[in-house]
Amino acid sequence: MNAFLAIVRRDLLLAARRKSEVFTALFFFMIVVSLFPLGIGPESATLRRIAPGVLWVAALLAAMLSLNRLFAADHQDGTLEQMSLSPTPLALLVSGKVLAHWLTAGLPLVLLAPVLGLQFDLSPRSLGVLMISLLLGTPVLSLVGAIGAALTLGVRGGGVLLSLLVLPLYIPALIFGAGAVEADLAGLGAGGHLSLLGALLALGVFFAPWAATAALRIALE
Amino acid sequence: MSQRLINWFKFASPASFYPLAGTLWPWFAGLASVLCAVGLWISFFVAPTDFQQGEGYRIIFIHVPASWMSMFIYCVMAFWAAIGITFNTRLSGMMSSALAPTGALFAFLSLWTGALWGKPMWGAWWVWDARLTSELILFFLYIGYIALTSAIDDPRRADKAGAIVALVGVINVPIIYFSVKWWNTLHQGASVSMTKAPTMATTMLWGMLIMALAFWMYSIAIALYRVRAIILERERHATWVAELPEMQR
Amino acid sequence: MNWGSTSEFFAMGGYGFYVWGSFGVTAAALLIEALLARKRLSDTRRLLRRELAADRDNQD
Amino acid sequence: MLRAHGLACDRGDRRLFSAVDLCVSPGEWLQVEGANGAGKTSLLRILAGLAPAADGLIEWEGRPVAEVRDDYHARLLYLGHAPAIKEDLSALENLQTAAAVAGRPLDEGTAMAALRRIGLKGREDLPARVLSQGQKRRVALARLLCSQARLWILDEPFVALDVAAVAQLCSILDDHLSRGGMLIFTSHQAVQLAGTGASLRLGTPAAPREATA
Repeated sequence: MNAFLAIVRRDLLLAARRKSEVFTALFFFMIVVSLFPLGIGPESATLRRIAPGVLWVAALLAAMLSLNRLFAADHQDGTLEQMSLSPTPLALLVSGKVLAHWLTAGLPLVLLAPVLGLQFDLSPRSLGVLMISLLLGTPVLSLVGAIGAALTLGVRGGGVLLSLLVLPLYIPALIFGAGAVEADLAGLGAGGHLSLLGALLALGVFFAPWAATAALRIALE
Repeated sequence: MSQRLINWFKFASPASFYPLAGTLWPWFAGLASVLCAVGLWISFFVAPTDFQQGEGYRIIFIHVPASWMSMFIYCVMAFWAAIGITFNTRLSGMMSSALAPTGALFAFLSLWTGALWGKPMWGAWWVWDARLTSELILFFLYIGYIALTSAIDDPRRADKAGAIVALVGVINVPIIYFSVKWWNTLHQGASVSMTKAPTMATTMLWGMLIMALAFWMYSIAIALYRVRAIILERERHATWVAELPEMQR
Repeated sequence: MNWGSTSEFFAMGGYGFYVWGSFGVTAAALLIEALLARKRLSDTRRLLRRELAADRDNQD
Repeated sequence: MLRAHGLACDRGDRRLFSAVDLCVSPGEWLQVEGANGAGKTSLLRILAGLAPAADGLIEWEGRPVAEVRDDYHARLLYLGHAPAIKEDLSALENLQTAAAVAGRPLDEGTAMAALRRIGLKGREDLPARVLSQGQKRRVALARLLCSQARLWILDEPFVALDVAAVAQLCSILDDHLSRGGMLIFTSHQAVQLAGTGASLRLGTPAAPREATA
């Protein structure tokens, strides 16, 4: 557990020393979301209709921006070797890295989303549902993304390949996440979607670190 | 029992599987041709005209079997991946990579024929029907597998990475299907859905089954054929390759 | 028998383009795949034969 | 005791080395030598359990490493080619994180003392980015001072060190050996260490020779 916390702490420290990387992803999120009204037109009825999808797709892309750096630096400077030799199971350390990734790349999106949602004329209650859906969904993005990042470690054209591998796997999270907000807008209640997102998250927490670890061991050989 | 185990592992070595695949594939290819001929005969001459969809419905005789095969082949790839990870056998990775292009091809054909069926029936080349959408995502999964394994130079590493992709994918296929279906029912009002296909006549079912069987035999034949090429590429420095009769001139 | 004449068969009750588009592309795709697989195996064999021949020459 | 028998290693479809036997008992050291590309790093990675051997068996305390992996890794310290130093962390943070990951967290006092002994006094809080190549190596070597591992596997520990640092590293290694520790390392230079030592020469890849311990 000590090692787990040390990894989380270290990655957070590193992110704090390299603030620009966190902010780049956030600005990307903001800009992409703000582009849609400019492209589609300012009628608030239309904007409300597209808001869930736009915000979720933009969050998904922003979370993916930082994925290919998730393990690359550790792989290059030998930290990954040390991690795999640790008496703590590698899967636990990988979970630590995923947690740190979510705290630096996922959580800021959750916090920023309601502000951007205002641009789309969403009601306070829908903004709340949006935040909850992102709160449950962005960890899934980090978890599944970790598998892709580990698989494309040290592979030619890793960045594009990563999106090719990971984006299809993001579809359920996108559907349930955007669906929750949509259902709320339609007055249907978002509970079903949110519990499915929670189920996805539970599944991801169980399986993703294991799969990412298996992929990392291949890269280490 | 132990005798049988040893025999199985004997065929798991590329050196003995290469000639075995060589003798087996023509049989499967022959079976595929016969079944294909029977299937085509049923689909064009035995199956009657559909009173709702006219002759256009005959596309399902390849559309449905192609969809079945694309899903089935992905499962078989995941099966070989699991075997490869558990027993660390070289051949299973080769089987997976021999199957992937055929699976991707069937996924593509399923989409293609789906579009050609949808246009006259629904008036659109593409509808966001749950099955078509999940078939599209399955196609993406195949492309991801092929792209990843061909980007890694060391074949053994490529096999292992591919195995993980196949297993993660196979866990995700039902989730994706379920989520897309959910999404589809939420969005689709009164428009047509493929689930409302006409009640299947027995002849149609037979035609589809026989075509599916033909595609299945074709897949086995082509996978065996392709795995021979892969074995040779990977084992080029092994002595048994140098001793093969086709290598003497 | 469903068809009165060959032209009727090819017309497919007005759906000819869609039906033959499906069956034709499927047949072509499977054929091309088979040919590509054949080319891959024969290319590999030729390459290996050349390599082996060169090795034998070097040994002599 | 670490014993390996008949180790072989493949890179691609080329065999780097084969039939390597070695044995290191408490208080003994083993220097792995060989030309560039002979597979020194690969051998160390195989011994550390980072990479699988193409052939052969490694035993720790008389049992195959595969069976006692956790125990083996708890007693092993491996310093690879890449020193596992984060440029954006200070020397102190680097050392403390590395120790925590290795399962033996260090309090700040011990870590500071180790950094001072290795010659980084006054630089403990500087980010590794501003340190010189040799100073970065020292941060990595500070892990040795805090380590209680029985077996050290070091890949090129003397690289980028000045004369004083080489002497200091030798004395650290001597201490380790005199406490009954075991040491396997690669180096291009001849090194004088206490205790009984041997050298293992890996053949050139073009003409693999039988390696002897």
